[in-house]
Amino acid sequence: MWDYTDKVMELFYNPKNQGLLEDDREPGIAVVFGEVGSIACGDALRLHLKIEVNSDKILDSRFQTFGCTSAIASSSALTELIKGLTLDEALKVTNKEIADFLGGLPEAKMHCSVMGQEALEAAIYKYRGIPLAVHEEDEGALVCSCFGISESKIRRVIR
Amino acid sequence: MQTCIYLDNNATTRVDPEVVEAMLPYLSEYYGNPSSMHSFGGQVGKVVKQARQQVAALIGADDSEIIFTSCGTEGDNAAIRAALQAQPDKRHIVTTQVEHPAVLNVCKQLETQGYTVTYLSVNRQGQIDLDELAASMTGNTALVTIMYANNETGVVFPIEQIGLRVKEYGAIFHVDAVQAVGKIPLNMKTSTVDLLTLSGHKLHAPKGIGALYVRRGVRFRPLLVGGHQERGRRAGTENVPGIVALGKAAEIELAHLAATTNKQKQLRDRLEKTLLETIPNCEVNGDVFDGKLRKNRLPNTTNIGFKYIEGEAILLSLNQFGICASSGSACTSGSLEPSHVLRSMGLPYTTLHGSIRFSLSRYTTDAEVDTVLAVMPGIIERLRALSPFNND
Amino acid sequence: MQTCIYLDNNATTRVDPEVVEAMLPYLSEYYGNPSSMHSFGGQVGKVVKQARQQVAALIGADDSEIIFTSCGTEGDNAAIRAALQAQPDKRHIVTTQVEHPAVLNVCKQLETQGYTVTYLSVNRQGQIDLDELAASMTGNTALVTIMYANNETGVVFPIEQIGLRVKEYGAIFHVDAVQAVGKIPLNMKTSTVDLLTLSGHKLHAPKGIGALYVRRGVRFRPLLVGGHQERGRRAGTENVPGIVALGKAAEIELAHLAATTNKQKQLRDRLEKTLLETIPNCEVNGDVFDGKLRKNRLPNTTNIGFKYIEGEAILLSLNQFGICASSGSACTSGSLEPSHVLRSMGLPYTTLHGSIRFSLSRYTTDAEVDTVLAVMPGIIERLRALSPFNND
Ligand SMILES: Cc1ncc(COP(=O)(O)O)c(C=O)c1O
Ligand SMILES: Cc1ncc(COP(=O)(O)O)c(C=O)c1O
Ligand code: FES
Ligand code: FES
Repeated sequence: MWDYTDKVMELFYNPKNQGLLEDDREPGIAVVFGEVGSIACGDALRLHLKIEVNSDKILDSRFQTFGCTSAIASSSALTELIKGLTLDEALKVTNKEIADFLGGLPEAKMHCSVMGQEALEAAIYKYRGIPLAVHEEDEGALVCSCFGISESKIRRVIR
Repeated sequence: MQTCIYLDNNATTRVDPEVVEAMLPYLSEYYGNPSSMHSFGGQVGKVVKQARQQVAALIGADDSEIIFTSCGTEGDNAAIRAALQAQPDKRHIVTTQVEHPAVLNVCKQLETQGYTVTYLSVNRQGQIDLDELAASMTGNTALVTIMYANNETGVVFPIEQIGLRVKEYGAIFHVDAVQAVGKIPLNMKTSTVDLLTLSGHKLHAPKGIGALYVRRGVRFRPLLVGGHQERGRRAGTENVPGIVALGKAAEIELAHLAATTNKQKQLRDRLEKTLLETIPNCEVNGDVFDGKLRKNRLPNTTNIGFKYIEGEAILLSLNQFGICASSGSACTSGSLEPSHVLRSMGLPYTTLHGSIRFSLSRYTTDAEVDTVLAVMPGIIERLRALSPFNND
Repeated sequence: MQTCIYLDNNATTRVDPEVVEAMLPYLSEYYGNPSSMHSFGGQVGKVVKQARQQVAALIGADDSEIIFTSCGTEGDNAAIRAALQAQPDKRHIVTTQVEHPAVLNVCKQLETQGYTVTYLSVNRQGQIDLDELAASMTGNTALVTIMYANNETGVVFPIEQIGLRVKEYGAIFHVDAVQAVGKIPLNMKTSTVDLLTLSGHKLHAPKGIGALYVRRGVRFRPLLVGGHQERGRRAGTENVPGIVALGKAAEIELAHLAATTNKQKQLRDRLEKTLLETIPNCEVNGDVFDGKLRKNRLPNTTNIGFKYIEGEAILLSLNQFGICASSGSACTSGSLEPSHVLRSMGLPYTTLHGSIRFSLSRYTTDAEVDTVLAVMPGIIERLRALSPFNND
């Protein structure tokens, strides 16, 4: 049984900013999304941003998450944290800040918050036209090695 | 106190109040050691004997064939080690990819100790292939260890058909029947099984007690070595209250087996059928063929895959309504990996991560099933609305 | 119901009623599996954690150093196997001739598997010789396994002095403290012990639960392999009621250790002294020097040899008066061999067969001791009158 904080539970049961952002082609406004993970990995996040082009500010943000309780809560937390920030400021948001916003995450679940950071990076890089650096396959701390599942591409970004 | 609609009976069960009552005197007045030389201890020896008969009766065995253990895991470990020690020259083991970790991890360890292990595959229905079994057997095969019924899907293996092939090769046949005992009738007298594991807390006895059936004539070496308890086959002061409890639980299961099983099956079928009807994009994992459910499943278990969403999120949502279910087995539920059983069945990724097991007991009521049926569609809909894959 | 004056507390103890009360909810309402992913199971995980702290506190350990087992025998078996697996190159074990079968028979088995075992002798007082220990150690010594206190005589070994020598040789030090825990204060923080076994039913918890202390940093491999319970160090669904009970019993023992121990010692001393005074031709076995009793004994145990008569006959006579005592240990009491402990001490044949152990508990009363003192002289006299050796 995971020991989730009340904040995690609250954002899981009543997530803020779920869904997607339509691009209304408003002048001076850009809408992009970034994606990480896949259904094969067992977790995935699509993060949508509405950006004010002149100021580089994030006006709004929405998420769609396939994943566990903490992935959903982390995604929701991230959208809250980055609203109003400039893109450069948002890029500095760490997964630790996401976890702190949630009042902490169980150690084995810290990686669920990394996904948010990565999706944000993906969205901003896409907006800026920068190719995304390929992430090393990070083995991380194995939680269970008994079935030797290392051949699968399950993401293991821990802490 | 926090109660719940408990549909996680393959993880553990409620102890029958009659069982608690039966064991209580042995937690208080009758605390003697059955091996003691005084009649205060000796009187306790008698109830241990009675409990042994009760457990034997449930599986159609002789009471001399029953060894009390502390849990299913101990039974599995002891059986596998004993079978290998009895035939030190043979170095090959056959098992399946979908065993419980209590068998699978022992086999993994044995591979590092010079044993070769064949892990039989299962098909999309969770069933093994008897031809693959036959092809894997050699004169070097010491042991075939295959579960009676799978804890995650409830799929039942054709144990006696397997046993016939095992006997052709003179191997020892161990069956992990932890999920089968008390749910389907067993009769060791007419069986090919040599060693059979059961665990109390899966059949309304408490945790901390189990039993291992060892067919008369099968050589046995103890896993726990020490005093002469259990006729030298399991050392350690007897867990008298646990033994009495297991005996009583066995007696109750035997008396009600047919009736409770039928009722559970009806409830399970209704739960399963209605979920499939009211929720789009979901399917039963295990024992389905050409879209039709077949008959090789435990009466109390259903494992359903809900596409595009993740199991833990479903479990926590159910938890909010006081409903207890599970994904994977309890001992793997802390891990982040998808179930090895469902993976071995080749489930597509879309459902692999979103599969939930409901396991009923004789305490499950119609009203409880109704509650689950009432809340599940909303839970699935809400989580799917959050998912990026739903509309792909 | 048959009750008795129970002076066989080294065989097993009465479960404290508070302990039964503490465990009962986990036999009824709170039956969840602590590894489950719902809060009904999760709440049970919390009490397991608390019990672990309680057990750790009793022996001055950290709760991460406690593994729950099913009994003392399992703890001994697991500790010995783990210590050897951690050092596969070393093939020598040091133990004593007076260990419990749970250690002795494992060592015997290991001798057939390529290990050399030194069985340290004991003197007439039941004590080992530290020089013999030192002389037996080599760089090849993987494990020293020595009991804290002997179950038959109550003789306490100088564990920390032994430990210093063990550490000089870089061996692992396992201590079977089944008879010591709850009877004498232990503190693992300032100890040389690496692995320490305890058993619930010897300290007023029920049968079927025990614990193994594993010092942080000591490599450990599980004996029972399977799921991830006990952080991968002991597979099998947790015996939650048993664990809660052991925790509560540990808490109670810790709170009352000094007081109850003193009281038991007084009663034991009175029993012993008066028996020696009122019955001719008898003597205390263990920890006696030049006719004087020394201080290296458990406070609750006395083992007395009555010349010219046979133990079983004494026990049966006592049984007639509702008094429970024992000769040898419970788990060997079915056998006809005289105790291996007393034989190792070199007792003369005249007393070897006529030795009786009285072991007290905090439930033992003055009145009970009075009864024993009242009936013993008559019993011994009657049996001696029947004996052909009496007048030799
Ligand atoms: C010194 C000693 N070690 C080990 C044991 C075995 O403990 P258990 O009966 O709980 O397996 C006992 C008691 O039987 C004992 O007295
Ligand atoms: C099929 C199967 N085998 C073995 C076990 C292990 O039993 P226990 O938890 O009693 O050790 C379980 C349950 O956990 C099981 O479902
Ligand atoms: S998103 Fe995979 S475990 Fe949390
Ligand atoms: S055995 Fe690996 S998760 Fe339980």
